[in-house]
Amino acid sequence: MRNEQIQTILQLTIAITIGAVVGAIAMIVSGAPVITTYIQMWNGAFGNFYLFSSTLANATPILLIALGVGIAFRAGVFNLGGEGQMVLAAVTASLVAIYLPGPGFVKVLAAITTGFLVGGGLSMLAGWMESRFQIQLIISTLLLNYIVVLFASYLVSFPFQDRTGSAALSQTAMLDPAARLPKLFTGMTVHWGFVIALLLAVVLYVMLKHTSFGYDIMMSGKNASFAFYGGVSKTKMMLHSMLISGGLAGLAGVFEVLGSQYRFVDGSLTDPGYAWSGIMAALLAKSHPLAIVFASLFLGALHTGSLGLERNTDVPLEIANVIKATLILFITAKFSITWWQRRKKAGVSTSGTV
Amino acid sequence: MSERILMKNVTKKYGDFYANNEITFSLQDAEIHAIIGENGAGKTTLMRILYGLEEQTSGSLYVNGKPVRFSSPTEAIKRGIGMVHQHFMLFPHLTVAENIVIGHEPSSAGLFNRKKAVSQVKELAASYKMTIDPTKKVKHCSVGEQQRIEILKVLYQGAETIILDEPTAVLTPHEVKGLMDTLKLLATSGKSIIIITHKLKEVMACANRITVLRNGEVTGSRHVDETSEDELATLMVGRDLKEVPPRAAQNGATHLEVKNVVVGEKGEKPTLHHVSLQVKQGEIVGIAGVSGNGQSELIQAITGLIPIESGDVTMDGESVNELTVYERRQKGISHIPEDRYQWGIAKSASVAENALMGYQYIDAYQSVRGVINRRRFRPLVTKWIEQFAIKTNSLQQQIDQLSGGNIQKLVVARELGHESSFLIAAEPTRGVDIGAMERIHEALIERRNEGASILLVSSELSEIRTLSDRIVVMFEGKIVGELSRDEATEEKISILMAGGTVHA
Amino acid sequence: GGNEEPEVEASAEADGGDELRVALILPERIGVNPFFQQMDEGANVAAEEYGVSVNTIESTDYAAIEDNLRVAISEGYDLIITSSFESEDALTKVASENPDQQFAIIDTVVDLPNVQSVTFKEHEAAYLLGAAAGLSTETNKVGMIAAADIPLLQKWTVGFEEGLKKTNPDAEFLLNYVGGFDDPARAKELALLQASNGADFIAGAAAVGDLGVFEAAAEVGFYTSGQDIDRTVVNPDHVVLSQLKGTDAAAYETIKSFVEGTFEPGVVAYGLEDEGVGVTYITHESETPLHDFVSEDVIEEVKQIKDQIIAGELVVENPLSGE
Amino acid sequence: MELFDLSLLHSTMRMFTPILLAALGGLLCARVGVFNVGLEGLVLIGAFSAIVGNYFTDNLIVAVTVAMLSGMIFSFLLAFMTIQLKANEIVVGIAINFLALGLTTFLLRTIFDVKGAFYDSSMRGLPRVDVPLLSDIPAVGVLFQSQTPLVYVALALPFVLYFFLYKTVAGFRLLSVGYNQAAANSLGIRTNAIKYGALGLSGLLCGLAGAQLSLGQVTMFSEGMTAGRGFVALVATMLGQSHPFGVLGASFLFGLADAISTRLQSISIPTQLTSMLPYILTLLVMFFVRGRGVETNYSNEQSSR
Ligand SMILES: Nc1ncnc2c1ncn2[C@@H]1O[C@H](COP(=O)(O)OP(=O)(O)OP(=O)(O)O)[C@@H](O)[C@H]1O
Ligand SMILES: Nc1ncnc2c1ncn2[C@@H]1O[C@H](COP(=O)(O)OP(=O)(O)OP(=O)(O)O)[C@@H](O)[C@H]1O
Ligand SMILES: [Mg+2]
Ligand SMILES: [Mg+2]
Repeated sequence: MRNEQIQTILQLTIAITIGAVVGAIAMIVSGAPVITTYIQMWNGAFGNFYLFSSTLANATPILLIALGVGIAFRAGVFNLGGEGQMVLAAVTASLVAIYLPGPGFVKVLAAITTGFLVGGGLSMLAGWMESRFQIQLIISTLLLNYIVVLFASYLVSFPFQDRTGSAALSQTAMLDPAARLPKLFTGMTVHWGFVIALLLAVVLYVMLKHTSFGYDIMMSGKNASFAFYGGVSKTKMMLHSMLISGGLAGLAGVFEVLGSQYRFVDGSLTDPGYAWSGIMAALLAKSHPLAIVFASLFLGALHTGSLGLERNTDVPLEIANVIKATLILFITAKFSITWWQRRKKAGVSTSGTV
Repeated sequence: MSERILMKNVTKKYGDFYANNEITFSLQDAEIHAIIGENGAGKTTLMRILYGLEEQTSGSLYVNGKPVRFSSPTEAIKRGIGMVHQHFMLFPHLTVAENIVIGHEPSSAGLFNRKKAVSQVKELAASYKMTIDPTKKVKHCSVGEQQRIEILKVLYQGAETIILDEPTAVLTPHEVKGLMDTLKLLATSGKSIIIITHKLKEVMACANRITVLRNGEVTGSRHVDETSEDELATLMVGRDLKEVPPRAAQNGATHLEVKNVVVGEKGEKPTLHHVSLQVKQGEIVGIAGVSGNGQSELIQAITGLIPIESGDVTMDGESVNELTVYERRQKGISHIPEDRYQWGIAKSASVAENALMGYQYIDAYQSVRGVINRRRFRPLVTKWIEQFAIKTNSLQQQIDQLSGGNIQKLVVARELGHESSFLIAAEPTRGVDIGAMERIHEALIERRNEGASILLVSSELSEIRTLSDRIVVMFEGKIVGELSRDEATEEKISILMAGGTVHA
Repeated sequence: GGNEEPEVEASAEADGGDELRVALILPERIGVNPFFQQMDEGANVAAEEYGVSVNTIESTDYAAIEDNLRVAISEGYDLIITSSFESEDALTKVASENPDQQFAIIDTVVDLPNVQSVTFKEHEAAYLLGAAAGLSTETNKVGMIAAADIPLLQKWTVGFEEGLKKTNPDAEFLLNYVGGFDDPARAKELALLQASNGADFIAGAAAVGDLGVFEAAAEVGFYTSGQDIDRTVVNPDHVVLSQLKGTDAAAYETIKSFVEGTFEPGVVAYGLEDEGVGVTYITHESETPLHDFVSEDVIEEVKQIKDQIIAGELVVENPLSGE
Repeated sequence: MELFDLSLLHSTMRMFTPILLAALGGLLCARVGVFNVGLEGLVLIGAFSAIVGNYFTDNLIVAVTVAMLSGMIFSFLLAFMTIQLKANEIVVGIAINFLALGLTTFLLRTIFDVKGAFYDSSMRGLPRVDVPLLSDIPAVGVLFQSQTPLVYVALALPFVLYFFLYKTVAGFRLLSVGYNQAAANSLGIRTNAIKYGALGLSGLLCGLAGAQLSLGQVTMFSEGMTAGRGFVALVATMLGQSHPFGVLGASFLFGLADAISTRLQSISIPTQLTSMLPYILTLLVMFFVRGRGVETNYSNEQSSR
């Protein structure tokens, strides 16, 4: 086991190094100074406390979505619908937080609960279609994304559009200050959602490792027939894991609304590609909840780092994006493979979709 | 006769563990050479080395006197070595002919000439007296047919040496006989054959020479004329075999009852056709039949893995039809599945995790409700490992690193460990060595003597006859006959299995 | 503060290190929207002329706007200019937390004592464009390809339709949405569809999609118009008008006023009156000669409408503040 | 406006061509067991390269070839990363999407010195041609008039692919890799080479899709001009069960629904709602074609023991 971990870390280091080298080549080609560029990227992500906090803020939705995707992977299903689940949850949660009468904490709690249930419900719908009608989850979740994102856009462009102020954007009204998630530090972007996400990662870790439910999930993922034979209900597993998976994606959206944007703005959750980043983080971390925390921070840092690069240097944003892409490209590559391993694996087919 | 293959001082290490230790093995032209040995002795490993799936740590290989080293099966195939895997490497969606010719397809101008493939396969099969329909899809083929396809494939590729790893484990007695004939025919036409098996009768029936492995080493090599089943058994297990324990007289009430059960896809011919059956407390009911005649469906219907269309399954008179798999297990059903890889284990999980299945909800192994206490569970697994001599490095070892027989033993131990009132034992000794078979048989009889009901499904007639109090025979989804322990002769069972009738 | 202009001027000349530093934080990447490119150019011209340094920062997504604003503050820029509705929330938050920092926002209003807001009355220009289209059309069918069905674009769509109905109440107005800002292929397809339904003038309001509309025009021979800058140069035979919006001027003027010390909070609105918005030939000159499809008479007539608007005789409602 | 008319179909055919081409590319990947989420990026690269080729050589054949080659190069990158370096195919696919977007924007700036979009009125797009016999058929003949050659190529490709996959030896082996790679490997079939081939071919098709987009439908390049077509293609691949005709049908269905949703814009329903139509329809269709994910079975992961 020990050995395996060292192996993994070694692999990752080599992957990142190679990614960085290829990135450096891209910089040299485009005439950007390599060292400065990397320093600026680092600074952009961790240069000072504000930037670090902003990296954390950025990592929050990625982390939540990745935990969701990860748990689904563990159960053997590929939830590609994080985007839709996040958006639908965000829009309903913001409506609850705006229109539900009552004190602030009630609004917040109600919004979080609704968001979790809406995100989870949407993904359960896909799970149900798979277990009841054999409609492949991977397609249905992808399709539901489009439908739901359009629907959310409709809601905030028409019935629930904010008519105060310039009324130019498709967005809901602003949340009461009382109905917001507090920031961790004033003047910084990171909010309590991050802490909750961290706790959830730990909870999921413990759940997977120590509970019978977690055991059922893992075994369903490794061999569904075996789990079924052992008394694990296929449908229940599908629905429960999808509920959690979508619920977590939903929370990603809810926390963005309650903790950082204070309203639902059409496109603000889809444009940054949180959902794809979440999927990547889950894959990087091989769906291990604690490793997902680090993978999400890495991706969050990559994002804020490239923003910093854009702000502080003449290196164009496009190069920052190219470097980012290169690092991601190599991150799952396995460089430490010896010839022996390679030959042996050659007989085994690739891991399919997961 | 000259030496076709020589493996000299071959050693294979996994970490510190010697799977093969200085093994020397030779194969003559036109010889059938059997390799036997207990589970985990290193038989499969040795053959994987010969077939290029695994590379030896040290030692050398010679084919027709020339030194070789294989880094992939392709190279072994080029040297005329073919292997029939126990888990068939077939394409279920393709036809028989396509499966056989793939890699060497008859073609003109890049176009796949399927007609020619069919006729070539027909010819090839005919020349070795094997019957097979080349146009059938493989997913519709029986296990025996699939095995024939594998053999034909190897022959089609031009193999002169054929390795078969436990080919008979999944075959019916009739099919076994067919295979033996085929192997002999192949040998007379000059092919050399290596066969791994745990069944000494088969060894004596077809092999020219026998090599016995134990703990990764050769403990003996004999010509068939110079040895006996007993000697081989001793060489293998290192001790004499015991008798099956005595059966205590039992007169229990009906525990499990299957009434008029029909199973089948709508619009298709039912796979179970009004099947009725009872198992009493303290009784072992054996189900004999050529595989594919509804035994799997019957098991799955009882355990709740497939829904039934009509009829009733009851335990102690209460219907369990509406219960889930979990609830049925709660009620006291446990189940040794016929296919350990499909149902019995999760390959990528550890031995410990695989052992836990079914125990994860039991209070005794939970600290708080829903939280598993693995520390409390561990002694139980350790006990199983001892009891059935399961060869594993540690509980954390990934289970698919265990040899097939050892995996089987773990699955058997796990299901017996429930001490449930009703046990389905489907092919409980598939792939295990004779020593382990003895232990498993002993354990099953013990459960019976303690009053448990056991439904035994086996393609091994001797196993059915040794263990069962009553024998029912299935044919085409129906129960076509029932014989008491005393009246059941192999002959009578065989006739029923083939769809004939027996007059008592 | 930014009100000590003599020192500022002097120091800016004397020593590059102490020159005024302006951050232009764009809410999106400069790209498919010519609008931001123009703003960047305007700011750079001002920077050059007045010896200030301008750092243009593009935001990759909505959440990045706030980050960029905050970092700019911590890095001590003298003036932070941002733009568009997307930045409204972020700026409101950040500006109220940092009352000593000077901000400007172009294209929308943030009502805070340390923010200057510059707005445009695009609907007025759209109205003129519609009026011109109404007068020019021969088939009595006029179309428009808009980027997306979102409230913001009503300034273009509603203004245009009102102008059209004003001069030609019988004209049929065809309106299609591309559903995004980055899909010229689809915009072209929609334009072809409208043309096949008989529209002979189809206005583009689809960001980069306009290029697709222009192509369709060249292919099947209808007339069209562009946005923001004088697009008639792209293809004078088919792109016969262009609706203008002086975001470059806005950025330029903001920096200029800041350097000159006349910068103050409040709202500066650019309309037809001050030529902050307009339509080629009607309010602004064009490099290309007027196409026959839009006759001089039409231009004259629309110029009168423009005068009425400027004089306040004709009020074009801002569709966004209508409710 | 009529809901259906021939001009609608004519337009549908143009609009669905890039999707069909990319979806056929996706099919090839799926057939060797690779779930390629990088289609979007590959198409984008094709679109950009086509414009570069066209601008510098002024030769459409060269331009289209350049597009195909670049699509292929990036596809090989995906193949190399996943086959040689055993990287996760989804992560690599996503990275390729990012890379395509970043690289095309960057090159747009370096090569043409513009941001956003590149457009040059001197550039010629793909010619419009009629198909000799088909275009004379009454009524529907109009569909085969004045489309770019790539539209016809795309329509013919499913048949070609069908022939290739189900009639040739190479196609047969390609399928075998997807059915059961371990088994194919054990037979000495060069599965990796086949995967490279299939992925390369798929990149080539994505390049073609890009060329149709940037030289066929319009004659320009703009940042991110694929606008999600690659993902729609991915859906079409899956919906079409990775069968050439299935994919043809799925792409057509999608294109048609899309065109109808455009028509519906005129009856004052918010576009957000009309735009859902293609996706909802696709979802509904799945209730009827669910017959379990293709014949490729990822589950058939037997190792050679
Ligand atoms: N990859 C591996 N890592 C560790 N141990 C291994 C590995 N592969 C095989 N072994 C061990 O090597 C030993 C020999 O295994 P092998 O499969 O050759 O036995 P076998 O004789 O075929 O047994 P069986 O009769 O059960 O099939 C077993 O104890 C097995 O656990
Ligand atoms: N990942 C692996 N790497 C190396 N060796 C392995 C690996 N997995 C399994 N093995 C070894 O391969 C051998 C064959 O395993 P398999 O499960 O096929 O058993 P078998 O003996 O062939 O079948 P059976 O016992 O069911 O008749 C075993 O010795 C096993 O330990
Ligand atoms: Mg073995
Ligand atoms: Mg074995």
